[in-house]
Amino acid sequence: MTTIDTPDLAPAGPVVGPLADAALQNTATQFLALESKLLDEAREEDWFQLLDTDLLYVIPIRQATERREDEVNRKAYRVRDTLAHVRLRLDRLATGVAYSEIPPSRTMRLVGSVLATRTDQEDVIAVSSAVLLYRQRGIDPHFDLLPYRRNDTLRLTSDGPRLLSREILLTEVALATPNLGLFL
Amino acid sequence: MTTIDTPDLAPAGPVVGPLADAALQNTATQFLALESKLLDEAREEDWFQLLDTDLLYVIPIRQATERREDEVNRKAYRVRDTLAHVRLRLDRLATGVAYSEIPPSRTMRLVGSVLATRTDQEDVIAVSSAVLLYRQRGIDPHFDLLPYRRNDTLRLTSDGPRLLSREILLTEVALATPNLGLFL
Amino acid sequence: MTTIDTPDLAPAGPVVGPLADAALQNTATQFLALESKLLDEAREEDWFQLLDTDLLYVIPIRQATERREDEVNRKAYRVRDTLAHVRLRLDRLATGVAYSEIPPSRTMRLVGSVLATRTDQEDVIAVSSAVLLYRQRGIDPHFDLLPYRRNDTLRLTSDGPRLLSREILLTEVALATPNLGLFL
Amino acid sequence: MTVVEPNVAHGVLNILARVENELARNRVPVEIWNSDAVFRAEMDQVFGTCWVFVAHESEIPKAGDFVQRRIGLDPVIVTRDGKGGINVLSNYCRHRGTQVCQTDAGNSRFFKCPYHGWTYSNNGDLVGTPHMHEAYGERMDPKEWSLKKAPRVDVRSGFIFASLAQEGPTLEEYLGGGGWMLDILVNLAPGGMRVAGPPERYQINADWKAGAENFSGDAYHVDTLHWSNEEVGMIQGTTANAEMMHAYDLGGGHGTLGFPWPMIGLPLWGYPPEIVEKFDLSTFDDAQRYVLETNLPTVGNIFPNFSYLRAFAPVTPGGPTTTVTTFRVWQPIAPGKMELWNWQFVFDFQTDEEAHDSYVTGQLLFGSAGTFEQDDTVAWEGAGRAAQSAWMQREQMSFSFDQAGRTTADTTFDADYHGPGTKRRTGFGEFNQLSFYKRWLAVMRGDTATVSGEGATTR
Amino acid sequence: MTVVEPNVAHGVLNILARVENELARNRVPVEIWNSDAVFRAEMDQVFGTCWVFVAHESEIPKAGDFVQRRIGLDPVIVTRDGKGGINVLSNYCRHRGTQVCQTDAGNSRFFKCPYHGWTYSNNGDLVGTPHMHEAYGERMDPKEWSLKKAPRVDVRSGFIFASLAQEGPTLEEYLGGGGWMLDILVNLAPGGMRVAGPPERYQINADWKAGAENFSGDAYHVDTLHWSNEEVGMIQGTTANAEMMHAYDLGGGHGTLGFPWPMIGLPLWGYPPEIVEKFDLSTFDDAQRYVLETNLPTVGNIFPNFSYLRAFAPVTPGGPTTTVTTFRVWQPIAPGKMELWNWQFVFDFQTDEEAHDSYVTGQLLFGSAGTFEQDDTVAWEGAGRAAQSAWMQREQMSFSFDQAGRTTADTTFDADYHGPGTKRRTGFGEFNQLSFYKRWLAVMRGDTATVSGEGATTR
Amino acid sequence: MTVVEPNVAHGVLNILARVENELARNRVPVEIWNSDAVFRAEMDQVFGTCWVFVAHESEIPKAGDFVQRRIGLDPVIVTRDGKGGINVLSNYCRHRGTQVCQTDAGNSRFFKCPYHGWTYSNNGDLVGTPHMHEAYGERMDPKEWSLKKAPRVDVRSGFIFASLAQEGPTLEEYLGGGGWMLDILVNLAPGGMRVAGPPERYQINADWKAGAENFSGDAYHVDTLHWSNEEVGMIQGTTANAEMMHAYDLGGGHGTLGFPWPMIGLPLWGYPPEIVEKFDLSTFDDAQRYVLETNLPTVGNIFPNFSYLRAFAPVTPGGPTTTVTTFRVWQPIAPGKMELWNWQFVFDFQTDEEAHDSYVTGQLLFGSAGTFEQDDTVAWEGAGRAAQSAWMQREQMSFSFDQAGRTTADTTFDADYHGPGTKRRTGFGEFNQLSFYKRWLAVMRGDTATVSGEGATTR
Ligand code: FES
Ligand code: FES
Ligand code: FES
Ligand SMILES: [Fe+3]
Ligand SMILES: [Fe+3]
Ligand SMILES: [Fe+3]
Repeated sequence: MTTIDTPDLAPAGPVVGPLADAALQNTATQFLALESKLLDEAREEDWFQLLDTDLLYVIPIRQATERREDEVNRKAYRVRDTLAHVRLRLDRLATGVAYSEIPPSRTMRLVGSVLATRTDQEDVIAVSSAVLLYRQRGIDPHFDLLPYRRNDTLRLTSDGPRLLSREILLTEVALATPNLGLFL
Repeated sequence: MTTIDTPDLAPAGPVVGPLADAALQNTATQFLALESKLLDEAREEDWFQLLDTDLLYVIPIRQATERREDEVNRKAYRVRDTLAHVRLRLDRLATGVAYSEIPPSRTMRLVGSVLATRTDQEDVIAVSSAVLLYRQRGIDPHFDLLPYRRNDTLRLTSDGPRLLSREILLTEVALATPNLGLFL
Repeated sequence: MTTIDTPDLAPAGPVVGPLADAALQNTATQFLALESKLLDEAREEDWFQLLDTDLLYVIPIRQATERREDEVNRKAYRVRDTLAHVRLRLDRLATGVAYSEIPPSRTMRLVGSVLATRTDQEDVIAVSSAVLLYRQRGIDPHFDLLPYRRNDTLRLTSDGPRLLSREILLTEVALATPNLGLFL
Repeated sequence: MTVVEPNVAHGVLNILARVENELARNRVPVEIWNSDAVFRAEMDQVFGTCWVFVAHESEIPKAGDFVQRRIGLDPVIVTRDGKGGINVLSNYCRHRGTQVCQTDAGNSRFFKCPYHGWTYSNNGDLVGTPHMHEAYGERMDPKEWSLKKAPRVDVRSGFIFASLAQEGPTLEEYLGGGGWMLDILVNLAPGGMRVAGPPERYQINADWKAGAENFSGDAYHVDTLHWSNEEVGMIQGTTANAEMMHAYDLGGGHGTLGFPWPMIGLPLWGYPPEIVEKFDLSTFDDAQRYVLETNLPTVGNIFPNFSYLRAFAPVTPGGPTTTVTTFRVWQPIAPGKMELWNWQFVFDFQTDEEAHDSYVTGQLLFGSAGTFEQDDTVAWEGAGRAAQSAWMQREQMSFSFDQAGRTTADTTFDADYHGPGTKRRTGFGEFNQLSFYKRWLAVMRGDTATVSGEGATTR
Repeated sequence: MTVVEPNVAHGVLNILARVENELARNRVPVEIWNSDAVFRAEMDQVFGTCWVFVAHESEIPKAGDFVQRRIGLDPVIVTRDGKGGINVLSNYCRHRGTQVCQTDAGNSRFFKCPYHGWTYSNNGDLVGTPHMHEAYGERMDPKEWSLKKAPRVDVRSGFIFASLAQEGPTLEEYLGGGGWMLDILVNLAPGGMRVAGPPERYQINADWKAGAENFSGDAYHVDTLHWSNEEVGMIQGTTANAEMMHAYDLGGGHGTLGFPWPMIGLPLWGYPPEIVEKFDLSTFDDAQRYVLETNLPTVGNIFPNFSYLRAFAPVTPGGPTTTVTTFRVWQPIAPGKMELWNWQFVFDFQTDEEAHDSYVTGQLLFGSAGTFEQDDTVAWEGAGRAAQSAWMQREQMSFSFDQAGRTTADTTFDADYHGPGTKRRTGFGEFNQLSFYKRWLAVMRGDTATVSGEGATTR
Repeated sequence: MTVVEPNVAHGVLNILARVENELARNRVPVEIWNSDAVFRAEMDQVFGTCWVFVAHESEIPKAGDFVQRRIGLDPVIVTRDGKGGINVLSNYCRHRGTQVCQTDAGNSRFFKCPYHGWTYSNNGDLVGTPHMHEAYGERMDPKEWSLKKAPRVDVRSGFIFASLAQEGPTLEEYLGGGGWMLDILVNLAPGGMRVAGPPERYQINADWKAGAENFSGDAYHVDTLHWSNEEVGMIQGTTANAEMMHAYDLGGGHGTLGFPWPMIGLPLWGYPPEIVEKFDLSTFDDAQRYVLETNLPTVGNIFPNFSYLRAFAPVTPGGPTTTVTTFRVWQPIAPGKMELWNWQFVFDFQTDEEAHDSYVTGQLLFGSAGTFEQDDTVAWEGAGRAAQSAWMQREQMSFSFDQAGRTTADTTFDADYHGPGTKRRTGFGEFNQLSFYKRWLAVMRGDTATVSGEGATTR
């Protein structure tokens, strides 16, 4: 039998890191928006300029498990890319014979639920976001949806923010698209 | 026969309440983003801390009618929860035998179209938002989509904003998911 | 054989116009959110007040082509509306016999990935956004999805921002909805 | 009933033969829960002949009021015409099929087709065709060219039913004991009950029969599937549920479970004095009064797909209590898929506040977000998935209703019960569920002559 | 035509028999608008034999240009080869079926399969296989192993048609009166017409025949379905539309409605002097000139699924006017579902500005957001939904084309008309629509010998 | 094998007859890659009889561990019970079909059905029913009412296979040469291999056979489809791939391509000394050693849908190298649609760091985002699309395996090879693919008596 006790309202601190102020939140929002625009416009080389040299880009594997905390195995990867891997992927795309993306998928990356928080490091912020990627490949008569959450860190440099790390948690256990020939 | 008269551009006032400034808008944006993150991460108890003790959470019933204003019957409810009801739902989920959400649905709440406005009360703001909730239950081979708009009010407290009221207007007349075993 | 050369990180300038500051970005965000709210609530006349008299609203035709830059033919239109055309459409909707939208489609416009940049003109900003429009018509048992990106310009007036131009790039080559009886 | 030719395809007849064999040993073959052929045959045999609930009178009180509903897969407009009559109209224009009504509810004297303007009265008659003279010479016959109408529409205690068959038993004959029991639930006071609001709808990946079977008599699932509610104080004593529930087999495939509310100190479902004093039980017969004093109807199904449930609960755990009444339709929408239409009902005389508590709490328990409902909606998915399994088909899997042959509960009929059908002094046994499927089999075969059904005749 | 064996399944033959019976009394049975079996048979009988429009020459002007289109459900690449020839190629590699073209349009001499690299010339020939010697010894025969090609491709006034049947009537024979009328629309000036832009595409929950039927002769819907346009000043006088439109039944299932533009002071569809002075009508025969002076082709369909429409409208209400020409394909994509492909056309000689006004205004009215188009796209949904109804199937519902037997308009043929087929002095009567379905029935039965059709023979 | 009656429908038998005819001339008819009837028959004939891979022992090391997998369309729970036994259980409750396991993996002694609480042990036995005495009198027989179990489960080198047929060849007999070759790949060291992580899954619009065929022997696609990898330095020398790969036809539909790793200076797949020193090759027979020294198994398929691939690559272009091993299941989910389940494997003895490099690089190449994998996933779509084409069906399209009859490579068997089946000294010829389809045809016809297959017998 439960009673309706109103719990002590803990300060926001424990729930999540210290919230960014409006200017910093704006930095994060604009960065994610710019990224999504560049990738949707097939401007991967421009996007590449927004990556930090220490980039780590990871898509862990998720399974349906009884508890949420067991779902994602952070030592199991769909993708685990450093900047060198990303460079490799872009180079391959540029060969003109990376057939899966000829023509490039028409995409729309809808980024929302953006939350920027400060971290221990003065020049690094953490940014959480939710994304729906809508994809139509080649002459496909259908479309594919890719829903995911991202946990990013951005490094604030004198040239603007750079993507330092990205963890992508796919909502679904099986991809409903034939491949991940796209950056998420 | 129509003529193209450019109507007098009324000030924004009549269309919607006074717009929040960037800082207040940011408060609203971060609050909604935080909420969506906590719920997607199955951290319902953390989310509960963000609710005001006077919470009213309502999902009215919508029908297809000739005029938009007749669609939503605000005396007809899918859900009408006070804080005590939310507490009850969390307690039930915590029993370990609330089978519909074992395992918890994998969800992605994409919040966008956020608009914060000031209200008559100094410490209360109104926040409108649009949400797409992507849900995959258990070992379902398919996914469910829940699209909705929300009209919220937030109380600004010294501990941060708290959800004071939420009205959820589902886009569809029939749910394309078997139940609302989730907070929207 | 590729080498992993970290390219010179060009300043953001070349990639996109100068980013708006938090206040200006907020102006854009709130404007797009307000628009989406008004249109979802079938308040087209209120929305009309947010349009600039010089409005140009264009949906070009997109095709699958080998290169992204050939996809969109900017001299090919699904829609090319001036303010007078929009006025015409609203007048027609108001006749009570524009059957396709009787009852009005239930819609949810989810706006995200908003990026505001400054332009050559002091009183004009450019705003890029991504949108998913969820639509359910009449007694349809199904729903339709319309994904698109928008390139807008807003004129900042003493009465608030006004939509000066909008280019809508649909993600898909064929509409998966029977008509565009909606503003995007 | 022979009004519809048994046009069930050969493959379906083979399945029905296996259903008959398996029912004889308290089993039901898996293939009936998700099969294109079975589903298609149900649209004809079940939903093309049976009396199907479409709306409650309180939803269309005024002339011109209408709601749009479905019979099987067919959209129908349920109208109150200018003479107060109720009509159940097909929503396809007779000219080229365009749907003349695109809303769920409204008020209109006419339905004008948007395509070429043929205009129908809300009793279905064709009353206008543009350019009538040039186009058609003389007026098109209003009846011959009316919207197709359900040939038979009737009302029981405010509940509107329609049958798409020209002939067959009357509604009263069809409902039989099911109607008699329904009356107990709703006719407690003058004016009966009314809807608390429009229906809420949600789509479940389960066959419509899963819900009908469950509400017909599944007392056995409550203390497992719904146990979480016991833990948080929304219900008590469910471990005794299957034992305390008594099963009424009302004939015609209709079944009800009756809970001994008086025995736990909650006579008349726990309605408080201020409600009870409005009740007038004088209209009930002796057998109904016996029911009211012993095992009151609590959950039940009227064949094929119309169910009800009455429960007593706190408005919040530990808070004040209320009694709720929900009706629902298990609306088929595809093989293995249904749309649940769920209404809360209150007594017509109840105050806004009383109605509000009952409504909100009814939804809290049995709405789409209901603390009971949630778990039912997904537990029912399995049968339809198993039905699609090549392996299970090779194994000729059948589901188990073996309690009927194995239960040690006293399953003799209650000799003090003199109402229609039979009453057993237990909720164990899965008897009502078997009666539901026996009736389904008979209806699917077009053999629906004996309306009152096996339940009633064994009384 | 006997080139395709009538491989329509038994169930379809029964349906076709009912179509024949119902057509005899001016009705069409509901089941043809949404049925897996009928749709599958259409893919063979209709789209496997008829001449189907695939592209306009102005879409592939240069060597190497190609666009990807569909015939029935099949993707085809329409190419301009190095010799200027036009080829209609199947988009499945002959090795393992991988699609060799993944774009809607482009320019290429070759289509190289990404899987193993078999390479086809843009005339379809297999011209390369990697490791040719080790893999295949000798060169694979370029013709034997070419991409499958439409065996017959031909052009009429710039419009490219293809037939997948090896034999049968020539394009000229097939088009018959339909081609003769098409010429009136587009051959007004040297160079004819060109596309104003690539096609726009939108998916409609309606059978492809709904659009074809409508454009064949539905004068009757305009002042109801499109009335809103009259109210806002985009069109005038639509209440007289059905009376003023004259119906040309051109044989072969092709039909056109002709509006008396001169009668309302808009000779030659209202084209302004600066356009008209570019026209050269000398190539037309007397009968064509009669058409141009009286009831000019305004909306029509070429069997099976290629339609056109020419209209006069203000570029904005009250603003300057323009004349627009839209062509469209009712592309089947599934039973009860089509994808509309819509092109705006302008005369080749028109200036950019003239073309722009015509293009934009054509889209304003008849694009996916068109103030007329919107309402058609959804009015057509009903037939397909009714076709799926078990109730309507039991009722053997047929749609009404009763105007043919009832109209009081003068339906005698215009004796002054000496062109192919017949011309009636009214738009009432639903005659063209019936001719469309009669032709459909004949084609579905494989009985397409008499190309010129019933319309032409009664001339 | 006669354990499953050949219940393939008439339409399928006609298709199979055409398959036989076409195979005789090195062709395969298009219709087998996307047909409801063929797919349904495969669920019975192929996935209802064959030994199907379900999991690796390293995925369920501890008592109580389980993973959920599929055989054909059926979800199965693969459990490690308290006695260490492995069980493959159907996931439908025997009472009413509710799924008793809703997770992909976990650890549990029991599976309790949420609906009414029937409780099954992790060996499948029914061990509890609530209110047992009242409901069922005596205990329900635990075996009779157990979850349906795969009647035969066996393990080869850690790989768990299950057969849904009661009878038939043992796993060892079934695998034959396929097992013998698998051993070479994984039994290089004590402890063999283990999964590097759980499977990743992605849904491809291609028939499951497209993947199986490709991995059986498609050496010919590499230097076209995957050429981009050569350009960016992830692989070298692929133009010689088809020539250097030798094709092992191992009988029973199993096939492998063997690459001459030693010849390019990378003996034992390029494993570095610190790995190789852990290898113990003493368990292999002479023929296996011959394989290890010449053309090592590099890519292969075990009939029906279990494939593997071992590759050597830099962890980034120009960086240090690693050897990766991927196993995958081409899981059918609908006609023309599969879900790819992809695991990376490492040797049990490998350090975390070694395993990490191999895992990450394996995914970089062959994960869903893999630089090779991406292109395969879409190249395979064409066959299923062509299969749905009415045009191609009318043309009786067949795909080409003509290399078998035309290649000029030396296709005589390697006389020095003394292992099971045969080995050809080339990757040209499409022989293994033909053997895969010959085996498929035999299995589809229920004629699976000769387990060792044509390949083995010609040795
Ligand atoms: S379809 Fe209704 S009037 Fe023509
Ligand atoms: S599939 Fe085209 S070359 Fe092999
Ligand atoms: S369905 Fe499993 S216990 Fe009833
Ligand atoms: Fe229940
Ligand atoms: Fe029209
Ligand atoms: Fe490959």
